[in-house]
Amino acid sequence: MGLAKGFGVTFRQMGAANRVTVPYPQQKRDKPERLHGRHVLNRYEDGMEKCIGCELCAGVCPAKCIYVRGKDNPEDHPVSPGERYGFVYEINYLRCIHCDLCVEACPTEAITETKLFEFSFANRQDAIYTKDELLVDDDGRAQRMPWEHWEGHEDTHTSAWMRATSSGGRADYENRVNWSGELGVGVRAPEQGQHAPAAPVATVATDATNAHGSDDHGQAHH
Amino acid sequence: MRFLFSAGDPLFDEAFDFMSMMTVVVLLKVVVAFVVLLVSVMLYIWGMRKWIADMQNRVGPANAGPAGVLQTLADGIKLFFKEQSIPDSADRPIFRLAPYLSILPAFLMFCVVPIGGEVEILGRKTYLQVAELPIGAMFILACSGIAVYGVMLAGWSSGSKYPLLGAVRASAQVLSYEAAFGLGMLAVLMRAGTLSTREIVNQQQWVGMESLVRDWFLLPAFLGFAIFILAAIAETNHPPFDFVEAEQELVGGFVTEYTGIRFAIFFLAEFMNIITMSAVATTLFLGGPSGPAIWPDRFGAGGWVNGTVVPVLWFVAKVLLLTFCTVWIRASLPRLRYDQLMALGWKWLIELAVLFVLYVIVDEVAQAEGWNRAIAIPLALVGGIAAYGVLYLCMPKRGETVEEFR
Amino acid sequence: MGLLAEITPDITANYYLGLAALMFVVGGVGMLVRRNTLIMFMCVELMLNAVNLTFVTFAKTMNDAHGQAIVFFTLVVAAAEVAIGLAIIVAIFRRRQGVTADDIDQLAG
Amino acid sequence: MSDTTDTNATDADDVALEVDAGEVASATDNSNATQRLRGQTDEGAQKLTLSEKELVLTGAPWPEDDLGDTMLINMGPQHPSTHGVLRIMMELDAEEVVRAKPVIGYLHTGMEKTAEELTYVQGCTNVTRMDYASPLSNELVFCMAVEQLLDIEGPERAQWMRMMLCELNRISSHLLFQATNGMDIGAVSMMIYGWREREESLRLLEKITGLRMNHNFIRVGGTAADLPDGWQRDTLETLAKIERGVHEYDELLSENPIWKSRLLGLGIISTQECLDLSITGPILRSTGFAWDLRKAQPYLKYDEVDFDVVYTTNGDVYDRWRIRLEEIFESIKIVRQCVEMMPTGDYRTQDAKITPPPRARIDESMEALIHHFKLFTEGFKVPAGETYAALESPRGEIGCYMVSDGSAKPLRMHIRGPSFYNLQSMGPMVRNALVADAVAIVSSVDPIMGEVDR
Amino acid sequence: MEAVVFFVAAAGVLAGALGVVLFRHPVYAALSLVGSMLAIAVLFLQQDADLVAIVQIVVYASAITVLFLFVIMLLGVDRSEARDTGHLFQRAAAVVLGVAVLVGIVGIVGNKWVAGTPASSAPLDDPRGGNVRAVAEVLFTDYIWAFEVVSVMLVIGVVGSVVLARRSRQIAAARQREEVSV
Amino acid sequence: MSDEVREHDHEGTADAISDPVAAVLVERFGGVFRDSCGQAVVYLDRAQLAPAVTALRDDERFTMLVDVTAVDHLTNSTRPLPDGVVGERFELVVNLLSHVRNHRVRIICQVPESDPTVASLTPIYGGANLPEREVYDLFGIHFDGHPDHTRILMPDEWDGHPLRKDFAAARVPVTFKGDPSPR
Repeated sequence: MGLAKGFGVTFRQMGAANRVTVPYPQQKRDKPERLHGRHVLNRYEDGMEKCIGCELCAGVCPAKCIYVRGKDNPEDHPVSPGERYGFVYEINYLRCIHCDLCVEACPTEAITETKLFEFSFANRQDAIYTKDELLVDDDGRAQRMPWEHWEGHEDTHTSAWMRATSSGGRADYENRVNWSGELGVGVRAPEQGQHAPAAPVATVATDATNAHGSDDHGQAHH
Repeated sequence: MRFLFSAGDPLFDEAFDFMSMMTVVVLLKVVVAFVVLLVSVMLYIWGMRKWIADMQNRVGPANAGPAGVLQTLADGIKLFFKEQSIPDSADRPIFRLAPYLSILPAFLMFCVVPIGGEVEILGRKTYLQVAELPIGAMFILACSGIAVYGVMLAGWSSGSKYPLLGAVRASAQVLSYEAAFGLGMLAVLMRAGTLSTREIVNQQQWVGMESLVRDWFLLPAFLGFAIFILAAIAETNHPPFDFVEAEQELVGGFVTEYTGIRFAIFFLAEFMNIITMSAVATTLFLGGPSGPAIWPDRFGAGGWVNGTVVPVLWFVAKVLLLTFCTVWIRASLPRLRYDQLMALGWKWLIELAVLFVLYVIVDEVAQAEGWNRAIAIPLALVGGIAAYGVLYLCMPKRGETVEEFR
Repeated sequence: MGLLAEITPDITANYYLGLAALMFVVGGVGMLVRRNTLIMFMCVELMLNAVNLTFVTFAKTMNDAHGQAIVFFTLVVAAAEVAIGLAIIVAIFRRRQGVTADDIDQLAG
Repeated sequence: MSDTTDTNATDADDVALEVDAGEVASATDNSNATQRLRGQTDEGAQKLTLSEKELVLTGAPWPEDDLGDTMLINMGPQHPSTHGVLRIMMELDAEEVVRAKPVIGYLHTGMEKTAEELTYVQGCTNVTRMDYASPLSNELVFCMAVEQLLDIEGPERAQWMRMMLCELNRISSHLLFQATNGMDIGAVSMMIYGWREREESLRLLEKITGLRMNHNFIRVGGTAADLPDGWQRDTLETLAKIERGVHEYDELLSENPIWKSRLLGLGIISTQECLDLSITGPILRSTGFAWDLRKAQPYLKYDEVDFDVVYTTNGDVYDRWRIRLEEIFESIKIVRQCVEMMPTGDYRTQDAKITPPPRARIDESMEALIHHFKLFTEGFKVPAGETYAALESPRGEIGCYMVSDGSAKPLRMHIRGPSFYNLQSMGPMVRNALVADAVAIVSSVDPIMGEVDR
Repeated sequence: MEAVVFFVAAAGVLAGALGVVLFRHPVYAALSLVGSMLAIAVLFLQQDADLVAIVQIVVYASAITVLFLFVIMLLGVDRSEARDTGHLFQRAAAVVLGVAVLVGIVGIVGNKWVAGTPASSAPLDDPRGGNVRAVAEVLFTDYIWAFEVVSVMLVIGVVGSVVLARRSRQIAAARQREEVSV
Repeated sequence: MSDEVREHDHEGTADAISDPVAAVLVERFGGVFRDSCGQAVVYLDRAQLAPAVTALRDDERFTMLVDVTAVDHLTNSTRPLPDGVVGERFELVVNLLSHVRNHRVRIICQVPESDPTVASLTPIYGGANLPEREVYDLFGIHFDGHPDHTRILMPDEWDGHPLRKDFAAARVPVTFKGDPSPR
């Protein structure tokens, strides 16, 4: 009897309705917004680079796969709006573990992660993405490397993880995203918050920042 | 003198002449059978993967050819061009020989299977069957026994331990199940009173629905069928009895050290065996090519369509049904343990088969002699079971100490 | 076909008997020469088969089924002999770690 | 449901004391069983104590002359069913295992050493890779240890989120076990089915954490991000799918005579042996000892949800399989309660030394910017001290022993991996089993080599 | 045609037989034995002994030789045996004796010593239909007692071999203890 | 555990020990008690380790040895220790659990660099087998009476003990295009 039940289970699966796999390269599943893929370096609406060469990302990277060198902006045609810009910016994807600490660390939202992960390097040099390759193109989209496989729309929502972590765990800041203008996207209104619908939507009063401002001083623990 | 094989074929009604169309017909049949078998293996592997994928909510092969039907061919081509490696500790001549030893019996066994009725090829009448032997059933038995050499020698000649374990398992498994296999067939042979496969098929001719119950040996030898199928699955090393390769236990068993086309040949042989065994089971129990004529008003009952084509279609349909069942079993059952397999073979299948053969004998003799079957058969079974009871009582029980031979 | 028939002799029973004799002798010599008990066993099988061949040959020449029936008995005896013989070899191997006939001389005192 | 399984809803202390009356008491009086057990393990160790060096020196791993009928065979490190890179040296008599010894270290990546090089901020990315089948337990135990040293407790919502994620992770880990266990026993479809449902749970985790595995989501003081929009619906849908799938496994295997004949009565271990060999988790529970840290020493909010500790009494492979199957249902129960009872509010401690400021504050407040920079360059300092945090991972008690010298990096971070200790059960369980049984037994231990070797 | 088949098969038989004797390696010897048996089966077929031929294959090729190979693999005696230098005399004597026997047999056969008259008590059937029935009738009438006795003997043989090859757990344990103490 | 006082590094003397098990250890084996993050820790002389663990098992119903590990305090020699404990380079840490009493206790032994030897706990709790091998492998602390005293994680021919502080962590250099020298 038990045997027959088992045969029934396998027989029941026959029929095309409940396939759980997809013929992969031709057909892809939708990727969740927060997926950690490869990075892009963003630019402001006016085309200026967001990276200021502060090396926070390189410092926090547990795999030590980011190499950044900052340099003073040339006076005549500055690369970034600040004083300095990322002169060299490289990520070695043979080392990157996609923990996204760099995204959380970046103070200017310069580095974010796309949902692209389908690399097929032919050599180790290709795995080292230089700044030219990481930087978004003139439309604000990630550049397509010859060894990457992705469809047209997979490079959108590059900032989901940055937005998800942007409130620093504070419910009041759930909806407040410091979303600086971005090439191809512009100054986006805060997108749908990352909080649960069950939670009351935090209305961010103008004085909310003041109310919590004192916290930022942070009492030393001991 | 007579030609060695194919004694019963109408092709040889005239005296055999080497320099005639007879030779061409024989060669043609051999080549066509081989090609058909190869193609059907290719399709079977594809179908198996599709079916099993469907049962597991997967897509299965999809890229090579329409719906992936050429996947097997693509795999074969890939394996053909792969490097052939031979381990240092291997016994080289035997290592090279083993794959071919395993594929030969699978094909030979197929030779005696009647696929259809009588046809005319090149002006010669002949059976749709490579060779019609007066002892076809024994020939099947012989081939299934010889099939173990490929596996066994492959495992031994690889010169490493997992393949050796696989080889030892293979030899014990085939030796054990050969008996059950033969006894399962015996019920049919008793009922049919002949060893010729053609004769067996002829006795299962379709004469209406009643022949499904009365003439096909499925029901008159039902236990034989069950035992035959189980033993055939064990002999072809098909899951859940695939101990010989048992990936989770023996890595790959006897094929662990094989690569490239030699590896492919082993699997070709294995799947060819499954098809051949399905064909043999069809022949023995399911009436081979027999089945109702299709649209006799239009095509006529014995015309070209219903005389030649439809029997082949019936045969193919029955083989397909059986192969589907093998796939279904593959998808549904976990693997037994090796000692459980041996216990199943020795403690259950052989005993049951002997009892069933006893029953068939008494039944047949009672029919022939006009005894009262209602008395004779129970008496015989009681006698048989009593004999087993005595044997069982003689066996040492668990916990009983037995003086050991030293 | 005609040419083939001309150059090849007509095969009489003597050919088979001669072959059987040769086979028997090869088996016998092997039995005496080899020291590996397993191979000695195989030589016994060779000799048995030589005898089988003569039985079948006589059955054919005399058109008598008895000759073939005897072969069955030979086969059964051979099977029983191999089963027992190999079991003995295994048992000996377990104790002595070798299957060379010369080593098995305990019965000789 | 088979009658071998029973659930127990009574208080954990009572359970422990109940069992105490029976088997545990014998622990104290040096009974014969204890002696026999030690004798066995020692004897097993004696013969197979050939170190790897000796093996290399002798050339072949098998000195054929001495050992007569037996054969030494290495199962692994490259073997389809040794779960990663476990190697088991087995002495076989025909196909019967005379003794077996696990040899490990093939996946040794020095994570405990690496932990000393990484700050507490980075630490989670390291520990999450140990038990890669249940990464969130690793992150949680690491964070709990650091939080004990910091003497902080995350906000309410964080606790509930952690609990929900850990239970989802337990589900995915047990589904992985169902898949691999099925595969090891030759039930090929079971493997695919297990994968099928595991994929659902991983997809949910991916939606929440951004990664399928090695999430780096549970952080010191809370979690990295809040739950995404629509998580309730997604979670409930996923749970329904998983529940349906697990019922299918039940139907496919529980009553299957082959499955039962393979697993029932195989690899039996007693409570006494388990306790003696420091074995925790489903193996311990399968012996009739209903010990679960979630009940016995509740952490997070496990004392506020309703669930049962699943235990069985036979201690065999079938029971261990069964326990993991039932635990999936229990976890589903917990996650459903989490969905219902999830509180609102902060999800990360608002200690500015530990949690980075809201991104919107960086442009507004100089202090926020400085905190942000300090946190991501040198991390936060943890007061000197040492602590041991423990919780119930899918495989048993996972513990983190953390020693801080007051700097931003741990002086010593040690993970007590349940798989590592559970491996010790292999020797007694595999003895006198067949090769195929050995595979099933190894599978029922469910070792994750990343955690064993660390 | 018959001659061609005969000479090819005879060559196979002799090659196999010589292989058994000459190959050092037991596995090769066993394989030669299979070859020899298959060739003999062909000769049986040649002489209208279909059933005997197939039974020959079933029993020898797929049972007896598999058993041989099984034992060879099980015992691991698949290395070549030591050269037996001490028995040169025995070898020479064996060969001489063999040749003498061969001459004797061939001489006797040549003299048609056994050329009796064909008995017609159980004539072989028409070759077209095979002779299964004739052989079976002889087996189950004239030789029925022999048949039964032989089958009992076979059962005894099987039981005996099981008893012989069986190794009790106690003995194994004792051996292990010896090992440990040594 | 949760209802106990959460206090850091609370040191106590034998008469002020809240933990009954620790009190026994302090009394019978001359240990020093310390409340570490609300957990009972007893510092013992290493010679007392095996007898103390035996006593815990036999008299105090401690059913399981949860963990054995070690710490190298080479770079942290000035750490605060309770009175009466002389800090050595290594600390051997043994975590024990009583399922019956639902109680944990931790024993810490100071092990000097000059003679890193401790009596093995494997004869008392079989579960100490693998972790002791691990401690031996990674710290070089020897366990007298261990049945299988071999390396476990590192290869047999490995020199040194990796978790010691003077054993430098290895790094696989990361290459970048903009910086030709491996970093």
